[in-house]
Amino acid sequence: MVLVNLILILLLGGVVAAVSERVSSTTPRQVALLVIVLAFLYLVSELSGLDSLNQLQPSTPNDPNSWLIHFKASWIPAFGISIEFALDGLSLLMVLLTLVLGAIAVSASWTDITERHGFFEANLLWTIAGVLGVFMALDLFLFFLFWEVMLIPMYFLIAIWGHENRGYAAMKFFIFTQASGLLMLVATLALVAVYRDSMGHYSFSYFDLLNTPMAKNTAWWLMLGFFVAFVVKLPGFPFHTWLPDAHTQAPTAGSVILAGILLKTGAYGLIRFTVPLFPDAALEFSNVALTLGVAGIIYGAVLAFGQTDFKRLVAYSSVSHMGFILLGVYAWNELALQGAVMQMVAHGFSTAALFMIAGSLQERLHTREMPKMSGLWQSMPRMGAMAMFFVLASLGLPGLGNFVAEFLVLLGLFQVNPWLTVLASMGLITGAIYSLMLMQRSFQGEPNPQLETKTLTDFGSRELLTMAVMVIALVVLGIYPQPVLDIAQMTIASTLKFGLPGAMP
Amino acid sequence: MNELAVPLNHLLFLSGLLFSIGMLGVMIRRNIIFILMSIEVMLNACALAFVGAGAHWGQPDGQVMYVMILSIAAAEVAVGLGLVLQIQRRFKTLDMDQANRMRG
Amino acid sequence: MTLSKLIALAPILILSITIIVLVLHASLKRDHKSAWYVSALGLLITIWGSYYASGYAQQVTVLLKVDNWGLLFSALIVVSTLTTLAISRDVFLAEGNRKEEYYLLILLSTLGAIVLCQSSHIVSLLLGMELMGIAVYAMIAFPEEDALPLEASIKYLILSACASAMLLFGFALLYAATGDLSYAGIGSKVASAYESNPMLVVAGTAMVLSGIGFKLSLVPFHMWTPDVYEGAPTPVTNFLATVSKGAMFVALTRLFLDGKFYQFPSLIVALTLISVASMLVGNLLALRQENVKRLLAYSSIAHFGYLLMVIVGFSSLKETGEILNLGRDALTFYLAAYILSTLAAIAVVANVVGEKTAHIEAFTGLFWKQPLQAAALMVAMLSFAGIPLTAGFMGKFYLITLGLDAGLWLLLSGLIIGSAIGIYYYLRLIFAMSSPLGDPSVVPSKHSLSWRDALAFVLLLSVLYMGSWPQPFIDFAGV
Amino acid sequence: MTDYIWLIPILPLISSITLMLGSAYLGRSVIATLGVGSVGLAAVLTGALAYNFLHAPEPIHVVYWTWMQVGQFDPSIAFYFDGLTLVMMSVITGVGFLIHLFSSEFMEHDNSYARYFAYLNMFVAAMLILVLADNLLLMYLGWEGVGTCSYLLVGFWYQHSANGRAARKAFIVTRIGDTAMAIGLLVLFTELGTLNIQDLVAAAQAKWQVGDVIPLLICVLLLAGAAGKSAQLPLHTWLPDAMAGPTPVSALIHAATMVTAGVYLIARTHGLFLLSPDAMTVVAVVGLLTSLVAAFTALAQHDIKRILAYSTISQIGYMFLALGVGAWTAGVFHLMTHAFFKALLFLGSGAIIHCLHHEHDIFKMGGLRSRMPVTFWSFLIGSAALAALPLTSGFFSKDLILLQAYQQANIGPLLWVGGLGGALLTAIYSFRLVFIVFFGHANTSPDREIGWRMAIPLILLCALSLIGGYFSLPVEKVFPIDDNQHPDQWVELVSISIPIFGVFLAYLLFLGRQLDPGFLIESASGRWLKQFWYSGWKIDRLYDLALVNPYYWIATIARNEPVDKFYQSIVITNQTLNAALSKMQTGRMRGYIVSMVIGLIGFLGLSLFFVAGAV
Amino acid sequence: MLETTIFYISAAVALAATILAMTRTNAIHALIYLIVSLLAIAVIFFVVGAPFAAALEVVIYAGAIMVLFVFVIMMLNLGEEGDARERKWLEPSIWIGPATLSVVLLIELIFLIGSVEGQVSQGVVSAKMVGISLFGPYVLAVELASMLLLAGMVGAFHLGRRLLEKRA
Repeated sequence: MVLVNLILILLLGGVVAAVSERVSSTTPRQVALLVIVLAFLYLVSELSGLDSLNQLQPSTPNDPNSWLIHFKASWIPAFGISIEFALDGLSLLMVLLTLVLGAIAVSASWTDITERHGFFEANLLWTIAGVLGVFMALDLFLFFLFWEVMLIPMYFLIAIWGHENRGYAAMKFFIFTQASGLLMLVATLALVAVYRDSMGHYSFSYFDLLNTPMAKNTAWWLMLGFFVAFVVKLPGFPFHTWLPDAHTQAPTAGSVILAGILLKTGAYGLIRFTVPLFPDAALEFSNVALTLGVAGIIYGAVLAFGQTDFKRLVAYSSVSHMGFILLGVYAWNELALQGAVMQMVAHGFSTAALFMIAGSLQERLHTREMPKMSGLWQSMPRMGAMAMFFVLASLGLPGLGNFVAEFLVLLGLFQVNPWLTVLASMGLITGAIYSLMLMQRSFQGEPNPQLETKTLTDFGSRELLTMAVMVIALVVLGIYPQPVLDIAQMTIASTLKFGLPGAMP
Repeated sequence: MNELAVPLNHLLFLSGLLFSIGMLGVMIRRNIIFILMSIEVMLNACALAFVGAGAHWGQPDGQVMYVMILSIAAAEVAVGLGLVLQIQRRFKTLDMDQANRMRG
Repeated sequence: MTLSKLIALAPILILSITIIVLVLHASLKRDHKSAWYVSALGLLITIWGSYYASGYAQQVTVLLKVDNWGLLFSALIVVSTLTTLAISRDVFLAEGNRKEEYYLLILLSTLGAIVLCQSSHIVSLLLGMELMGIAVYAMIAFPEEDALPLEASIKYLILSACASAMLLFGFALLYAATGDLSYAGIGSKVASAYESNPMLVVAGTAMVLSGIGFKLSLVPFHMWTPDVYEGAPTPVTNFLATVSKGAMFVALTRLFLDGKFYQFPSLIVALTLISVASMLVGNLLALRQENVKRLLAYSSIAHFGYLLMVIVGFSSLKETGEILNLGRDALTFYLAAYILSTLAAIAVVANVVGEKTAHIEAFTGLFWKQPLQAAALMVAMLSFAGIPLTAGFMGKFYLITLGLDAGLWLLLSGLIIGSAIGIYYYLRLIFAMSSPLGDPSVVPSKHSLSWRDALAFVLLLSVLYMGSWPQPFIDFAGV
Repeated sequence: MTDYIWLIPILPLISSITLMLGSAYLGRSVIATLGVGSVGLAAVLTGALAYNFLHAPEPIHVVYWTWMQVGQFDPSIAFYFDGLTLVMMSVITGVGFLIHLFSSEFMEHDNSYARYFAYLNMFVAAMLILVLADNLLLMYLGWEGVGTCSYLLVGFWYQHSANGRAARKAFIVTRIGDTAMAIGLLVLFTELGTLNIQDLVAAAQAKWQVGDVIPLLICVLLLAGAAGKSAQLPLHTWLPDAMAGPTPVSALIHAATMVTAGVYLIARTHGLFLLSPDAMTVVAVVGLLTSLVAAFTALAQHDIKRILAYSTISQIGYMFLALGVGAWTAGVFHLMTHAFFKALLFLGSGAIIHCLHHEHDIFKMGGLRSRMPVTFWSFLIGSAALAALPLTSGFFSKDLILLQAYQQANIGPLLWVGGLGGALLTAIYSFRLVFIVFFGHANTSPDREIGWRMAIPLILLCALSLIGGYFSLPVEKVFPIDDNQHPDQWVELVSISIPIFGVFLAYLLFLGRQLDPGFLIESASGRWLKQFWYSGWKIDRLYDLALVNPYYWIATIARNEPVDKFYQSIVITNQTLNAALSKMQTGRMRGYIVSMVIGLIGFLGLSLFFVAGAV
Repeated sequence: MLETTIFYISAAVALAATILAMTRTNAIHALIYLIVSLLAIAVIFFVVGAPFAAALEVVIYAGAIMVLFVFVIMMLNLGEEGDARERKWLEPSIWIGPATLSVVLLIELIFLIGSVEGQVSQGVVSAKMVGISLFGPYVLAVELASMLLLAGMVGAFHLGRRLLEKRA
C-alpha cells in the first residue's frame, strides 16, 4: 500500500496546488514543494524499517516476495490485469531521484512562471506521479497506462507555459512517444497472447511473463516493439529529434523534469523489460543497439557543438550522455549495467543543473542565443562558477558522478566489444569540445556590449541552495558512489542471470 | 398462367438493366425532381427482382417485400418532394450542383 | 404472440406507445416543454423495458431476435437519444413556435434503430433502417429556413435512397439465390447456393456490403458524412454519429454472423480493403480540418474503419468458438466506447458553440473560459486517440488483442499508422483549448453549475469510468 | 608518521575551496597567506616525511576507502609513497611554494586574486593526488584534475576570447592523450584484473614474456597519455599557446610539475615498459624527435615565453629519451633539475614582463643587465643550467642521459648524436635569449623594481639550479640497478664540450655580430626556413586542416538536425495527401454518387474476379 | 406460350419507356413515360403470377406516387424556360462519364446474373397467400411499415407547413 499512497499523495497534492491558486499566486509553489518533501519523507520512513534494504539482499526478478515492497490488487480479472506495484534496488534509486529532482524543478521555476501558477504546479506534480508510477508498476498494462498518462501533464507543461514555438514542440514530443508507445502496446499484447497460448490463462504480471517460451523470431519482433518504444524515450540515435525541440520550448521546470526523470524512464524500461523478457533476442540485437549507442554519443556531441541555442546544446549533450546508457544496457554485464544506472543518476543531476542555469539565463536575458550573451562571468560570477562546475561534471571530470558512470560503462563494454569502446571513448573528447564551447560562448570572452550589465542579477540564495544540493550530490557520487552501487547491485546481480550471458558474471 | 417459360436470369437482366438506368439517371440529371424519379426507377427495379425471385421460389415473401418497398418509396417521395418545395422556395433553383456550400 | 414474446418486445412496444401518446398530445395542446418531458419519460421507461426484457430473450416471429446483446445496444441507443434530447432542449426552445414534431421524429428514428438492433430478417432490417432514415431526413432539415440543413438533408436523402436501392438489389439477388429472407435461413442455404450459382451470391453480398458501407460511411461511400454532419443541427449530428451508425453496425454484425457471410474470400478481401482505406483516409482527411463537426465526421469514418477490423477478424476466428465471443466483446466495447466519447464530444460542441459554425477558433482558451466543458472535450479527444484511462483505450486494447489472435497484420499496421496520425488532430484541438487567450487574468466566471456542465461532467465521468474500471462492463457485455 | 600523509594533498584542497567560496569576503593579504601558506605547510610536511623516509626507506601504503566496488573491479582511494613519490612531491611542494610566493606579488593588482590562488592550490592538490595515487584510476583522477586546473589557469584572463581558445586547445589536446591512457587502463584491467600499480606490474611480469604484443599496446597507449600531458611530439601544439596564462602559472604548470606527469607515469610503470623493448625505443625516438623539433622552433621565436615553452618541450624530450633507453634515474634526475632551472627562467621572464609593463617580444627588450641585476643573474644561471654548462645541475643530469643513451643496445650512438645536436641547439637559443634581452642597447626601461617576494624565489632557485646536480635521489629501491659502465673517454669529452661550443656560437651570432647571419636569413630558402621553424614546423597548421576545420564544417552543416528531415518528409506526405483528399470533397453531390458507383463497381469486379477465378 | 411473348413485349416496353423517361427535358413528358414503364412492369408482375403485386403497382405506385409527382411539378410550374435549362444541363460532356460507369455496371451485372438457371414461374402466388403471410409471420413488419409511413407523413408535414402559412 506504501507505493499506492506515494502516488496518491502526489496526485492529491496536485489538486490541492491547483486549488490553492485562489489563495495567492505564490502558495501553489510552496504547496508543491511541501507535497514533494512530504512524499520523500514518507517513503524514507517506510523504507528505513525494511531490513531487506539494510542487508542489501538481492531481489530475484521472477519471485515477487524477494523485492523490497510488493503490492498486488486485482483490477480487470478478465485479462489477468492487476494493480501491481513493486520496489527493488533499481526502482528505489529512480524513485528517490525523481522526488529529489522534482523538488529541484519546483525551486527552479520559483519565479519564472507568470500565469496560472496553480495549474502549473499541479501539472508538475502529476507528471512526477506518472513517472513514479512508471518506475514502480510491474503489471505491463499498468506500466503502459502510466507510460502514456505521464505524457499528458508534461504535454501541458510544454504547450501552455512553453516559449515561442511550444505548440510544435509539444506536439512532436507527444506524437513521438505515443506512437512508439503504441508499438509497445502491440508487443505487450502479443506477449500476453503467447503466454495465454502456452499457459492457458491471461496474465499481465511481469513475474509471470518473465520466462514465457516463444519462437525465436516472434521474440525478436516483440523485443523490437519494446526496444523502439524505450529508445525513442531514451532518446537513442535515430529517434531523438523530438528532444531538442521539447527542451528548448519547455519552461525551466519542464526541462528539468524532462531531462532529469522522463529520459530515465526509457533507460529503466530497457533494463527492466526489454532484455529480461527477451534475453536471446536481445543478445542477437545487441550489436545493432551498441552501434546505435555509439552513433548517438558521437552524433549528439557533434550536433551539440554546432548549436547556437544554449538549451539546445544542453539537450544534445543529453542525447550524447544517453548513448552511454544504451551501451551500458546492451553490453549486459555487471560493470556496464552499474555504469548505466550510475549515469542515469549522475546525468539527472548534471543536466538538471545546466537546464536551471539555462532557465535563469533566459529569465534574465530573455534569450537563449549564445552569440547574444558572451562574457557573463564578469557580471554574474556565482552563476559562472556554478556553470563551470556542471560543465566540468557533464564532460566527465573524474571525482564527479558522470566520470564514474562513463568509466564503468566503457570498462564493461570493453569486455564485450573492444573496438566499439574505442569509438565510444571518442565521446569523451567530443564531450569536452562542446562542453567547453558552451562555457566559452556564454560565460567567457569579451562582455557583449548590448547587455547592459547593471540589470543582470546574480544567483540568489534560493538558487544557490538548489545548486549546492546538486553539487554535493555529484561530488558524493564521484568520490563515494558505493551506497548507490550497492542498492543497484540488489537488482543487477539477479537480473543479469535473466539477461544474455554477459562476459563477466 | 402456368406455362410461362421465362428463365429467371432474363427477369433479373431486366431488373438489372432498370437499376443501371435509374443509377445513370441519378448521376446525370441535375434537376432534383428527375433525380427523385430515377430513384423511383431503381426502387422499382429492386421490387421487380424481389417479385420475380418470389415467383421463382413460389413463396409470398417476394410480394411481402414488394409491399414494404412500396411503403418505403412512398414515404421517401413524400419527404423528398417536401424538401424539393422548400429548396425551390429557398434557393429559387432546383439545380443539385448549386448545393455545394460545404466543402474541404 | 404469447405474453412472453410481448414482454420480449417491451422496448419497442413502450417506444411505440410513447409515439402514439405524443401524436395525441400534439392534437390536444401544442406545448413544446411538455412534449419534451413526455418523450424523455418514454425513453426512460424504454430503458427500464429493455432491462426487464433481458430475462425473456427469444426469437420473436421470424423478424426479431431479442437477446441480451441486442438489448444492451438498444439501451445504449436510447441513452444516446436521451443525450440528444438534452442537447436539443435549448436549440429548439429558443425558436418559440410549435416545433414538437422534432421529438416525434426522434422517437420514430430511435424505434427504427432498436428494430435494427434486434432484426434477424431482411424485412425488419430494411424497415428499421428506412424508419431510422426517413425520420432523420426531416430532422436534418428541421430549421428549414437556413440553407445548410436543407442542402445536407437533400444530399443525405438522395444518397441514402441510392444506398438502400443497392442494398435491396443485393438482397434480391441473395433471395433469388437462396430463397430465404431470414438471416438464419440465408446462413444455412448460402453455402449450397454458393455451389449452384456462386456469381449471384457473391454479387448479392457485394451490393449488400456497398449499401451498408454507405450507412457506416466507410471509404468509397464516405463522402456524404462531413457535409451532413456540418449541415445538420448539432443534436441531429449527435444522433447521426451515434444512433444511426451504432444500430447499423450491430445489424451488420448480426447479418455477418448469422448469415455466415464470412465464408466468402471476396467479401473478406473487400472488407479488409475498405477497413484499411477508411482508417487512413478518415485520419488523413481530418488532419488539418478547421471545423470541429467536420473533424468529428472524419474521425468517425476512421473509427468505423477500426471497428470493421472486428468483422474481418470474425472470418478467421470462425473455427474456435471461444475466440468468437472475444470478437463480439471487442466489438461491443469499442462501439460503446466510441458512442460514449462521441456523445461527450458533441455535447460539449453543442454547449459551447450551439448552432454557430463550430470553427476551432471558438474553442481557443476554452480551458480558461469553461473548464468543465473543456475537460469533457479533452477526455473525449483522448478517448478517441486511445490514451489509457479512457474508454477508447480499452476499445483499442481489445482491437489489438483480437488483431493479434486473428493475425490481421495489415489491419494492425493500419491501426497503428492511423492512430499515430490521429493523435495530431486530436491534440490540435486540445492545444487550441489550452492556448492562453488574451488576458490570462480572466478567472473562470463562477456561474452556477448549469445542467449543461452537469451533462458534460456525467459524460466525462462515464468515459473515464469505462476506461479505468472496465470489469463490470465486460461482465455485462459478455453475458 | 604515516597517518598525516593524507594531510599533504588535502591542505591545498581545503584552502582552494575556502578561497572559492569566500572570495568576496577575504582581504588580499588573507588570500595570499592562505594560498601560499597552505602549499608552504605541505612543503614542510613533505620535508618531515622525507626526513624519516631517508632514515627508514621502505614504501608506505595507506588505504582510506574503496572508491567503487563492482564485481572484481574495486579501485580504492589509497596512497603509495616511495622514493620516486618523495622526489616528485618535494619538487611539487618545494618549487610550488616558491612560485606561489612569487605570484603573490606578481598578481597583486589583479582583481580576481582569490580565484587565481584557488585554482593554483587546486592544481597543487591534484598534482599531489596524481603522484601519491596507488592505483592508475586515482592517478587518472589527479591526471584529469591537473588538466582541468591548467585549463582554468591558462584561461584565467577569460575576458579576451584568445586566452579562452588557448585554454580550450590545451584541455582538448591533453584530453585526447587522456582518452588514449583511459583505453590503456581498460586494456590493463581486462587483461590483469586490477589497476593497483604494484600488483599490475607484478601480474604483468608473471603473465607476459618480454616482447609480447599486449604490453606493447598498453605501453604505447600509456605513452600517448604521457605525450599528451607532457606535450611530446604528436600532442605538443598546446603548450606554446598555453603561455596565454599568467607567467607563474607557466612556471608551475608548464615547466615544473604538470608536464613532468608523463615522465612520472612512465617511470612509475617502468615494469610494464621493460616487458616490451620496442615500446621503449618508441619512447626514446619520440623524445629525441621532440627535443630536436622544439629546439629548432625555439631558435626562431620572438616571444620570450614561447622560447621557454619550446625549450621545456625539448628538455622533456630529453627525459623521454632517458626513459626510452632505460636510464630511469637519469630521467627523474633531469626532471628535478629541469624543474629548478626552468622555473627560475620562467619566473625571471615573469619579472621582466612584470617590470616592462607586459612586453613579450625579446627584440624590444635589451640592455637590462644594469637595470635589473637580480633578474639578469638568475637568467644567466638558469640559461647556463639549461645549456648544461659544466658545474651547473643541468650538466650533471643531461650528461648522464647522453652517456646512458650512448650505451643503448642497437641505435645507441644515433640517439647520442641526436642528443648532442639537441644540446648544441639548446645552448644556442638559451644564450641567444640572454644576449638579446640583457646585452645590446636598451630599447625600453623597466618602470619598477621587483619586490622581495619575487626576488627570494629567484635567488633560492638560482642556488638550487647550481647545487641541484649534487643531490642523490633516494630511488635506488624503485628502479632496477642500471649497470652504467663508463663509455670510452672521448664520448664524455665531446658531450661536455658541445654546450660550451654552442654558447660561443651564440655569442658570435647575436652579441659580437662577427658572424653575420644576414646572408642566411635574406635568401629565399632561409626566410622560408625561418618561417617554417617559427610556426612550429607547420604542425599546428596541419592539425587545423586535418582535424579542426573539418569538425567545425561538419558541426555547422549538421546544426539543423539532418535526421529530422526524415520525420519532416513523413509530415509533408501526410499534408499533401490531406490536401489531395480534401480537394475531392467538392461539396457537389454528383461527385459523391460517382464515388459510390465506383465503389460498387469495384466490389462487384472484385467478387467477379474471385468467383471467376474460383469456378 | 402466350405469356412468354407477353412478358418479353412488356419488358421491351418498360425498358423503352424508362430510357425515354430519363432523357426527356420536359418534366411532364418524363413523368408520363415513367407511368407507362410502371404499367408495363405491372403487366410483367401479372404474367409472372403475382396478381396482387400487379394490382398494387398500378393503384399505388403508378396511381398515388406518380400523381404526387405531377402535383409537385404543376405546383412548381417549371414551364418553357425549364426545358431550355434542362437541355443545357444535358450536353454530352456531362453524361459521358456517368454513362460509361453505368455501362460497366450493367456489363458486370449481366455477367454476374448470366449464370443463373431455372424458370421464373412456379404458378400463381395469389393475393390470399400474400395476405396470409403478411398477417402471419410478418405482422410486425406491417406495424413497422405503418410507423414508417407516419414518419414520412410527419416529415412531409413539417417541411410543407411553412408553405401553407405563407400561401394562406
